[in-house]
Amino acid sequence: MMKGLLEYMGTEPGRLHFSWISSAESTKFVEVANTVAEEVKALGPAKHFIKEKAEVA
Amino acid sequence: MTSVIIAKSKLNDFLASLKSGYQVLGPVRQGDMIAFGPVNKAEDLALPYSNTRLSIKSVFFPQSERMFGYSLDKEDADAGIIKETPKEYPNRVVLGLRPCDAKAVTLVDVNMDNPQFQDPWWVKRRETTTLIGLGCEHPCSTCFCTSMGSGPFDETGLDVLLTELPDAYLAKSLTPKGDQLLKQAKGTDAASPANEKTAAEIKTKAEQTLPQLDTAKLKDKNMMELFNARFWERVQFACINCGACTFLCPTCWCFDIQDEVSKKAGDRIRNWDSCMFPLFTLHGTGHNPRDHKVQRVRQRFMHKLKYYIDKYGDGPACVGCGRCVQACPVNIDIRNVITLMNEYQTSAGTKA
Amino acid sequence: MGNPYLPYPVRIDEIITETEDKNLKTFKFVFLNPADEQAFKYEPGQFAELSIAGKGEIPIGIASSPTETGFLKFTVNKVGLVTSHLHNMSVGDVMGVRGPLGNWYPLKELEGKNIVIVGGGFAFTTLRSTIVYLLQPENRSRFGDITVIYGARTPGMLLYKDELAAWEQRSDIHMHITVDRADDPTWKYNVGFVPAITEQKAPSAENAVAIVCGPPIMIKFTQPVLEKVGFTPDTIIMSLEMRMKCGIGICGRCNLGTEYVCKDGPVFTLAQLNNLPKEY
Amino acid sequence: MLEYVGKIRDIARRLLSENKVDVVIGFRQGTIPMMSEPAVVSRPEDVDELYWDYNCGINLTNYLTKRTDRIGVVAKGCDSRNIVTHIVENQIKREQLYIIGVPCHGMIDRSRILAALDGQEPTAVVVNDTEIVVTGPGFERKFNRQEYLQNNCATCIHRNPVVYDELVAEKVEEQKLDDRYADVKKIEAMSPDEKWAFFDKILAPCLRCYACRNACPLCYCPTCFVDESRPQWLGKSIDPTDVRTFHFLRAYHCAGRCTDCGACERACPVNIPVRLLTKKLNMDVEDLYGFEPGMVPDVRPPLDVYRPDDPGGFIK
Repeated sequence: MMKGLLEYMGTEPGRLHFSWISSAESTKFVEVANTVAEEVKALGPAKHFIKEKAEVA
Repeated sequence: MTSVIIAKSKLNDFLASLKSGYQVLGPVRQGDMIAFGPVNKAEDLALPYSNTRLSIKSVFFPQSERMFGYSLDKEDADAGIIKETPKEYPNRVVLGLRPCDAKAVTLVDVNMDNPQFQDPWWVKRRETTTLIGLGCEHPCSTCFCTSMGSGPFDETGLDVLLTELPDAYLAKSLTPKGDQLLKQAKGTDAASPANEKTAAEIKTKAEQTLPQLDTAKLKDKNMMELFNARFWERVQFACINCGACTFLCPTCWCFDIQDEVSKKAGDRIRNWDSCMFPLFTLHGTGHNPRDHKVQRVRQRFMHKLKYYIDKYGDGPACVGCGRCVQACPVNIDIRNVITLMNEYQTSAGTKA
Repeated sequence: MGNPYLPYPVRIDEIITETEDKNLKTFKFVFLNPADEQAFKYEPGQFAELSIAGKGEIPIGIASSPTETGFLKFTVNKVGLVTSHLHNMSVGDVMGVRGPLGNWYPLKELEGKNIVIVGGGFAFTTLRSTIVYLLQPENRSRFGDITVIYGARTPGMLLYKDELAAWEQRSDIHMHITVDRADDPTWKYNVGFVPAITEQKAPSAENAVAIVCGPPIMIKFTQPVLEKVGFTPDTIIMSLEMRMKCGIGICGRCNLGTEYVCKDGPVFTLAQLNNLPKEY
Repeated sequence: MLEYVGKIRDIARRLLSENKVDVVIGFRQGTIPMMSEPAVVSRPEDVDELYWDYNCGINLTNYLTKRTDRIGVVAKGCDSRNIVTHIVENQIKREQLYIIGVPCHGMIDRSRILAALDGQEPTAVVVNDTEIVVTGPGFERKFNRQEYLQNNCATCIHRNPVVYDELVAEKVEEQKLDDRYADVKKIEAMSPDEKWAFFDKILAPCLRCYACRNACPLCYCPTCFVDESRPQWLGKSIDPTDVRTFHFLRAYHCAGRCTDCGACERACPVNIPVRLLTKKLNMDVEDLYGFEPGMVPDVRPPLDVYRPDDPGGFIK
């Protein structure tokens, strides 16, 4: 639901991932981490929900 | 002081000449609302209009404003030292604000620019801004300016007052600043006595449409008895303690100061705050002197309608613009509260 | 025109842990620019905003006395965001001080009178400033008797223990130090709450003024005792605490009716407070 | 709905004089057109203050939170669902309440009517079966009632109270609607950049007055996340990232609890359609959990409980 709302507001799908990995599932962890990294890299640097300096007067 | 005529057909000439010396702001359309924004040509102005949703105050006192900046980089010799943020203060004109807003600015001046302390940002912006007001030929039904010491053609705080005539605006300068502006402006013609007469009639007619609320007795009430009055319980019930009334109010000036850090640098920022919020008075210890809604609602009205009057011998700190009446989500109507306060029987005397 | 929101840069020169719970520390600051010290002219009872870049500001009573030069002292209780950060700072760190702010104890007008100082807990800070000021040789002669009643929860929670001990030895000041309870068998002073000790010692109200500063509960119970021994509302002087931001009467949050605690206070007589909303 | 006024007053008078309740919470007639004021009465002789019309869009459940007395409360369909939510979340006890149920015809949308009048000012607004008749100095305008209902009322399928002790009138017919989420789907069809720009635009006027939050009966936390200082979750300025974070999290805290009563949107002083966020979540809750908040007592909201069969398609 949170992912849904974030994407609804304009965050790119692929920016946020959820996974359930047991501490014993080392291969799964590597796989998921690689997939996440690839997908996020493909999207390029994030431009949303990043605040460098408050945009105020 | 001079009066000139600006023909509606020459409004663009007038604006063009203003733009050579000033940034021009005025009521412009922003979505469903009218707000103060940059004006480049006459067509940008959302005229005729009743009033802007938000008051003039943000022109002098932005909702969020960077006060200071600092470095937190340990390598930096000045790390931790708080420094002024450089700011520009171009000459500006606000064209077409309503007289109640200008009156409100003078009421806030008393707080921001007092003999002991001067708020530098407010003072600087006040100095570099010229206010050209537009009289209200058709006040709203929620307006009660004439009851609050202002009026649809009130000149207080304005440098120039415009009165809309059928094909022109009669512009009357009220201060040396306004005088200078009109002298340098193009698109103006001499005003005739007939123009002045028409304007005077429009003014009288507009004033007659406004309701009269009695506020005369407020200053003689005993502050503590008014504070302890039972009617506050009834007034406060509906309040949801949002900040709509205070943020839209032209005379509400309260603010909060916050530090924000990003990486190795930070800013000290001030933001509008509201006496409606519990956090406004919450002590670090958890104690809150205004913990209950009734205390916060009472504070807002007492501040405007009693404390201000007693403290400065002026006021009330309300100009009757009606914004809070229009915007309160639960219809708490300051006009009723004024009457409750004004009619409440207290023993004589403000202070014992 | 100076910017009244801009703090003076200062360096932390010394940090003293005052109490056994380590929640109270005294910070000694020196100004980075000597000219700022000249500009910072203050009176006992005034406060300043301690200003930490990245965290914010916090109003704290000035614990040093104007008769002490070259530094400012503040005793700070660890409560919120800013004070917790301050407690973690070290000697040599740079921060800001903004002030002096507010009014002060009207000591000039009290010359020739007997002074009764009643304090509790960590609110003793501006009272310390006052005592040091009064005991200064050229000032001492201008005042009558000086009586101090100061209490804390336990002996270990008393502030300025060395100074208290020194004042105890003097004949020109009557010290009544008390604690709520003392497990320490060597404790040689009073045991009991401040209001009770005040009643017991019953300082004379004759030609006297009481300066009271402490937690609300202490003030609540001390006030009737003082009135019982003859102090009138205009001879009881109190200092208030409030949430503050600007410290100069502009930001609007600390008012009691018409009065801003930061600018018109924090020092009020009980007579004044009796005519203001009790929103403190 | 003016015919409800007499009935509400009769019931309130009876409850108060028979000492069945300590207070009755309802609405008082507004001081300006298309507004009304939540009000409380505690004496039978004051019940004539109570009123009901097409402008009672504020949710009265907001006034029940943590009260300890016995309360008669006037409740339309959505209010009654929030009462259920309040009972489930332990904010009030059913035994304390005497619910005066109001079958609702939908509230009229003040902000859209004012926008349509474009600066003309209404001095009187009369609503009949099909039309909203607005009069002001020198003008009369008629609006189609169905078209100018509050957006949430136009898509409402629970106009009748779901829980009540007494109804002020016969139940109204519930609306049969094909698609209640057309506005949400329109946004979903946009590209990420379009979505981002769309929300930038609608959130731009936000003042952070928190009227949306405070008008909401779900927002009863003693300290809201925006007011926390340790840790401070977000900045307090009107920086667009902070504003968006506030709206995102406010909406998310209502997920699975929101009855789409529309009080938030009605309360906004700068006309932000904040319901576009909560409505998306309502749609998802319906799709994923088949749940509608506030319909059944004793069922906790879906995000408040874990079930083995909870949808997990998003987990890799």
